[in-house]
Amino acid sequence: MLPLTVGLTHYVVLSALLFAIGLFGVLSKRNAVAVLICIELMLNAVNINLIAFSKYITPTLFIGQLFAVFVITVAAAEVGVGLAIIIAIYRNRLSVNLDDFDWLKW
Amino acid sequence: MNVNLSLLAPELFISALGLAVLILGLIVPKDSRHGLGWLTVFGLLLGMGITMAGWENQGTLYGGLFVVDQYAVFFKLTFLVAAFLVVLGSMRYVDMMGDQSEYYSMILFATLGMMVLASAGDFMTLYLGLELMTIAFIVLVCFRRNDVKSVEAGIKYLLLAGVSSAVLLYGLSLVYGLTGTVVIGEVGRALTARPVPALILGLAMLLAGLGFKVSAVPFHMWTPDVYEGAPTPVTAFLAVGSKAASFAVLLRVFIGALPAVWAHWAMLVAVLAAVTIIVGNLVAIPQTNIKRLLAYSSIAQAGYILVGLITATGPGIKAVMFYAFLYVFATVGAFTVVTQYYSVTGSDEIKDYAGLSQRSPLMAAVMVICMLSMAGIPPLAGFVGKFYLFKTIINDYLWLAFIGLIMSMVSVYYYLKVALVMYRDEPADPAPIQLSAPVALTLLIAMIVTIVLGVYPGPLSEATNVAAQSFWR
Amino acid sequence: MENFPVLLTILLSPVVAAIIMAFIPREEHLLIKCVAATGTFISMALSLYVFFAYDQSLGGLQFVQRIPWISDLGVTFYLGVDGISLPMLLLTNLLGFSAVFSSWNVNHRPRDFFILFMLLVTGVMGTFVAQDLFIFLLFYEVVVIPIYILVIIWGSTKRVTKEYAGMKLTIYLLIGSAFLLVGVIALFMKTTAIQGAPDMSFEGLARAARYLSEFDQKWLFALMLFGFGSLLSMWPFHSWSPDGYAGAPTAVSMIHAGVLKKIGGYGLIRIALYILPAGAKFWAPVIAFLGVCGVAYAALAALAQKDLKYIVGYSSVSHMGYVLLAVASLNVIGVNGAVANMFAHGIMAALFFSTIGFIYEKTHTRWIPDLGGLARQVPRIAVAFMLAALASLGLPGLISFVPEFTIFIAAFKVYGGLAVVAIAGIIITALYALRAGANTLFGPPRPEFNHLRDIRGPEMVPLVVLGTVLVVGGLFPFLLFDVINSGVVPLMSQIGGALKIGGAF
Amino acid sequence: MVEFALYNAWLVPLLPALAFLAIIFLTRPWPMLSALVAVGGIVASFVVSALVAYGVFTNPEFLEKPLVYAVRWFSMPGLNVDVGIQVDPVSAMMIFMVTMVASLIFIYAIGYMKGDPGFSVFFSYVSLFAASMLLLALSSNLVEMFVAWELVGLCSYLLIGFYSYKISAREAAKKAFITCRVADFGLLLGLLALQIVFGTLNLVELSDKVAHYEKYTTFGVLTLIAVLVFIGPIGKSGQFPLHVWLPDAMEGPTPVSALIHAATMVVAGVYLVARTVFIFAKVPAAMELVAVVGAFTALFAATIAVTQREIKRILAYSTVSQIGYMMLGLGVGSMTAGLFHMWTHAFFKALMFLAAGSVLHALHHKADIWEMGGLIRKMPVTGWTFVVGGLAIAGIPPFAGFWSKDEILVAALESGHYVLFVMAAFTAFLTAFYMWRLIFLTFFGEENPANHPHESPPVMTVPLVILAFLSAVGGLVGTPWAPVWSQWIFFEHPHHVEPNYWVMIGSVVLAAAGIYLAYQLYVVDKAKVKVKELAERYRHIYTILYNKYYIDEIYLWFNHTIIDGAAKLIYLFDIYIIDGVIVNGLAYLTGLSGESLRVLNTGRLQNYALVFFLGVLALVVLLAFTGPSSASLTLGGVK
Repeated sequence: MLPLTVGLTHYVVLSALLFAIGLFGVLSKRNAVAVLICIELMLNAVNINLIAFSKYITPTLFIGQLFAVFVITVAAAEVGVGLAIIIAIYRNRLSVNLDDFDWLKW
Repeated sequence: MNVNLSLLAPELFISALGLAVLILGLIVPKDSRHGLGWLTVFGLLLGMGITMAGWENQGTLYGGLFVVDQYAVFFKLTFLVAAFLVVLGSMRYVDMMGDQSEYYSMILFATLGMMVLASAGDFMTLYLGLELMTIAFIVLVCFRRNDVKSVEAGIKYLLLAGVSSAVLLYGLSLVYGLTGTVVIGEVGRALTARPVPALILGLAMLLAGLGFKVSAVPFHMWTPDVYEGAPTPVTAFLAVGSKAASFAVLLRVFIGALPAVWAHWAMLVAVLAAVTIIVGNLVAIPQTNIKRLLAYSSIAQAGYILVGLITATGPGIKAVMFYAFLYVFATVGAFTVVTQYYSVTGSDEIKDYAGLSQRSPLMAAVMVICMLSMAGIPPLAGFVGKFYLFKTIINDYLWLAFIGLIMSMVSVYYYLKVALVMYRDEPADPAPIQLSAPVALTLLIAMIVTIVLGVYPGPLSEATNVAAQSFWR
Repeated sequence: MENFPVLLTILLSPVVAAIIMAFIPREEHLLIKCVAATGTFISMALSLYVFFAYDQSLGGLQFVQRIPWISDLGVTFYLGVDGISLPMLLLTNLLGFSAVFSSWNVNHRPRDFFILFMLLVTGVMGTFVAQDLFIFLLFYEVVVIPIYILVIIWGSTKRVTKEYAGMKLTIYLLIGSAFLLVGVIALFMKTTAIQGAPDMSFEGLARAARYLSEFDQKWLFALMLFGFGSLLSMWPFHSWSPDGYAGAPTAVSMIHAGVLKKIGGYGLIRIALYILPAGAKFWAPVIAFLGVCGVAYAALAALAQKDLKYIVGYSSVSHMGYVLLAVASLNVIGVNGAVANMFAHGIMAALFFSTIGFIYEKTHTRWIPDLGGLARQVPRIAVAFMLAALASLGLPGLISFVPEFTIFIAAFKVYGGLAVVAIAGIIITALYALRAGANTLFGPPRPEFNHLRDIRGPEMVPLVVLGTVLVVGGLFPFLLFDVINSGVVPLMSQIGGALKIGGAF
Repeated sequence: MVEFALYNAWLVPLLPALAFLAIIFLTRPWPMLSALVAVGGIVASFVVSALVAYGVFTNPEFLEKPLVYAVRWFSMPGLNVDVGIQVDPVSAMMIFMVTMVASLIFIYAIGYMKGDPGFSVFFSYVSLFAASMLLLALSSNLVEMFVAWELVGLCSYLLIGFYSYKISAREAAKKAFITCRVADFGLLLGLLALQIVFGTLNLVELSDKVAHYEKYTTFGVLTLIAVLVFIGPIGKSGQFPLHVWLPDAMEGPTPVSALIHAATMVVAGVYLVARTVFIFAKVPAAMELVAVVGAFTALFAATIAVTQREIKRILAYSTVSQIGYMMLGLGVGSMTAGLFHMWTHAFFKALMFLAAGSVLHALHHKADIWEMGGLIRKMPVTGWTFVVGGLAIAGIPPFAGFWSKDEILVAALESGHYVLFVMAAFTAFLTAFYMWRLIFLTFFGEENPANHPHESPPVMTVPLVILAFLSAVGGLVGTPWAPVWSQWIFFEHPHHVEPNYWVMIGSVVLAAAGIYLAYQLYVVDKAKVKVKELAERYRHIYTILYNKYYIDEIYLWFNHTIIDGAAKLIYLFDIYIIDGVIVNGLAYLTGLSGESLRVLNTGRLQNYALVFFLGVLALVVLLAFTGPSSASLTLGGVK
């Protein structure tokens, strides 16, 4: 077993992977709620980045952490609105499948 | 920390107003909520007055987090004017829709978000302002929650805005990682011209994230759908307010924080502008729905405004401000006509605009004038705006000037198709359309300002010059 | 009278009329028409006054008005007339006034019609009195929308629909102006860089443009040539013109063919040539060639037409070829001839279109095979038609002869053989003009037209006004040429140095 | 009085012009008043002209230096054009002749046009016609002359097409104008070249400068200019190959034909050559051209005239032929002879046309001479005056035509143009033959019972008598024994000819032979058997001649096939290629690209997201692989 030191790179890679997973989900999931969750994944990837950078690059300042707190808060608000809309659309269309929502096009 | 609250007065006032409207909506009986519109209107007027009074009052707050310069003030005024006109023009429409207090307060909060954006001195403020604006807009877009199209537009906007925010944030985090600061001015000082991969990625993501908000091609896909589905006044506000605010911050970030790699992004922005102008104008041609048509046209307009960013110089900033300001009147004018016509006929199809010139000469005239201003036909404001924009790039990007100006003439084609229907055809129902006083006022303001700015742009030009100079102070 | 802003009054009189009309109930047809006539009459009377009050011995810009306008673009609201713009201003007002009466029988939405028409006239006038490039541009396209709307509502559908015609007219000219605009912006930036301070006045630009590199002058001129040229229906960018005129209502055809397209020629002389003489020198052979092509090509095409308006449409393309040829000769005689020919053609084309309008109004056809023998039934129309046709073929004694003569001299001197082709155009012109006249007016009268009422009362105004100018201008050409000459000579002497660089002229 | 007339010669063209205006704007509703105005105008003009002529021909100073007064017409640096009046013997003779003949024709027209609905208009047109012609005669400047020249063309157009409801009249008028226009193109080029080379078109200045043309240009250029200038007269004076309009000009009322053929329009060409003879004199080749064209036209038209049947048409070809004579005279270097023939021709041709008009008037416009006959009994004045004209044109002494024709023949012979001389002489024979063929068929022989002729009223016959008198004695001003004419009308030096008796006798013999032949064929041979036999035997020649060498048909073919074909082709090119493919094609492509881009907006949210990410990817790629330097190469920007 190699001595494992976790450095900035690892966090950044993790964040990138998470972002990519979220991205993949956004593009491939058909359920609106799932897509919303995937967006949250992407935001969390950002949070990892922010905190990692904060820790390694500006260890004395808490800029990154602060930023992450804001992101989390705002994301919560966004999800709140988002779920409300999903419910509204479900009421109208009896579906949360994104493929059904193509009345507006061209 | 000593906080000069007078710098924050406009924001404080608007947020108080927003809250007041929201709360009053709960208190006031349903049938007199109509007055909330007037409250908002006068509140916005007062807000404009407060903002204007702070023209000379400049400074930064919270260690650079919040910047109040004339650049920001000018943009704030632009947003307030836009909100004012939108509210004034849509009161009747809102009364039909119900839920006035939510509507007006959301408009006010969106405005607040824009104002914060304009003053954003660092990435956090930027993000907060952006999301405040976006979330308010999401609510507004699906405000007609029983209308399938409105809700569909809402969910599209929600999810795509979420994705774009994530991308933007990722870009911001990379820039932060590279420079160790989130304050825009400091980022600018810390960055070197060496384009490391992380910077390239960050740059692209920033451009994409903000490009989404201004609906630059290829990040524009949401625009027509959301514009079509959203309630028309909201579309108008989205088209002017959201776009102008995003441009304000786009300039702030790219010119303020990324001047070191200007050589890299200038080229990108030029390409984006060209593609946006071309696609926006071309796809507008076959449109049959007036709102979609205006949506594509607003995409094209974004392309034009992007032109001002390319050189990253004072004249460019000034041109952007000038254009954003006049764009408010043109767009709100056009959309107010659409709103009004929709509330009379219930249709947004261009073919249903037959005979509008006979039913309401004012509406038809405003529509044509506003559209032509967007097309940049002299002597309307849009022409002067385009003149300012293209004069900044004519020496170095001649090809872009050609594309831009030729496409703007192509755009006249689809604008004139609307004029054709309005003027040539006989109306199905010849009854004249009665305009309520606020709507008529909105239309008149839009028309007169569009013409006056075109014929005598001197004063606005002076103001934007001053504001552009404050950018670097 | 010294400080009376006479040019501004000329400019605003139709606007005021339009505003007044907007408040007249739409049923009051006669009142509306009278207001329109009054508005244009004031402009016409004042421009006649200016024309004759202009001090030729002094020359240069007179009746000047200058107000600072946009400081960071160096724009001043700068009005003035010189010998080149004065005839065009007068022409606009003569035509505007006449056209109101040519449209006297418009009873479909007359209020909208005349309001738009007033705007149209104002826009055209503005381009001729503006002495600042930016102000010029502001007026340059004021007319676009009025024209489009006038065409689609009051136009007529023949070979092409009026919608197509209007759209083609509009978009074609706008695309042309897009190129022009690029040129103008580039010119502005370059001259600003040279002078250190922006100045959009024609003089200022010309002063600074002298220091432009030859290459810059060339490509900037090319852009302006395309922009102004397509407005002047320079071959092969002419195809909007016949269709557009055919689709447009009478008054629009009159103004468009009569003065609006002359803005192209005026711009070419007053702006492109004046500011960019070295560019002009480089492109002159091309202009001449295109001009000659236009003359011959359009004259032949006119010969093949059976619709009266198409004949005049192509004929105006052909006549503008002469203007181009004249400009390309780059000498005093040629430019004199170009301006005079624009004036002459304006009067003639307007009379032509006015008459065709009346014929169409009364017979409901413009298709020559369906016409014939009208001279017996409507002699006054026949007189107007023949006057226009004869002026079109350059009959001496009518206004267009002397301008054409001067153009021929200038062009023949410079281009020799090429000019001969253009001069041969007078034969084809005679052929189609007389053929049209003969087949429309002469021959056995048709019984179906026996009931036709000849023009009378207000309908006579275009014939009287334009006919008088045609004859008086033809018999006393010095009235026109002295004024023009007083503008052309200083202009040419200012750019004389640049034109002589190669010593070619 | 004479002094006044000399210094106010501008009144000569002005008076008829004022008559024109007065009729058009004032007196049109009252026909007789209009006629009086017109006649008054031209007679007053005649009086002034007579005074001018008197003043000129009693004052030898005018031989040295013409009297010129001018005003500026328009000017600019490098181009000054004055309009003015140039009074010298040639112009004085011309205005005198024109006003005299025109006055008679005007008076005649009062009778001829009686009852025509366009009576007033007719008089206004002829007044303008006379005015234009007089202006042309008095012009001191070639531009001014060109203006008048074209106005003459315009008036001829209006008058030939006077019966505009007739398709034939309409077409004839158009043909006249366009044919002349073709010629004017040449003339205009010539004038332009003169202006460019010599810097002036003022006749006096020009003649001074051309005299030393070496300073300005080369011999070749001057020759070219002369040829170009001559193209104008070829058209206006109906010389081959642009003579086609002249016979068709018969479509106008007969007084107009007389006016056009005798005194005004067609001799304008001769007059122009005479006016610019100082150019031709410098370039012998052009001079030769004038002579050859003249001689050829004279013969050519005479051959056609032999076979024609319509009375006015025969006269028309005779005009073409006679003008050929004048050109020949000018071309062989004798301006004196050429203009002398113009002078005499004016009288007898006017006479014959008016007489023919009288005949037509009597026969209700039945024009075929084969259907006439024996008219002299019912119309003695018309008939006998016509006979006088016939004697004059045939060249029987002492009638006017003899003297002038003789002078031309002598000039041709003396200058060594033997071929042309023979042609001219043969033409003289033909002239006598066809003219007397006309006279015999019309006035003598048996009466056609279908006709009910009557003599015309005095208002018509009195001018005939006067003209007959003039035709008889008009030539006496230029007999070889009393050469008054040649003392006044000449170029450079008086052209004095010794009487050449051989030529005189020869020409009289030829004329007599022609008359005799006609007499034999058309009077003696009552059944006209011989004639029919001849026509049958030489059927091909007869057909060709009768169809005027098919020149009209060739022109018609050229006009309709080549010109109209080209026009059609260009028009199709315009609407299908320039407009269809290029303009509409571009518009269509624009629309199509809009349509196809539009499809990308599928409405599917996740597609949008995908595009968004692809966009980001594209930006990254662009940024990573195109540095600012390479980008600036393609897109510009960074310096």
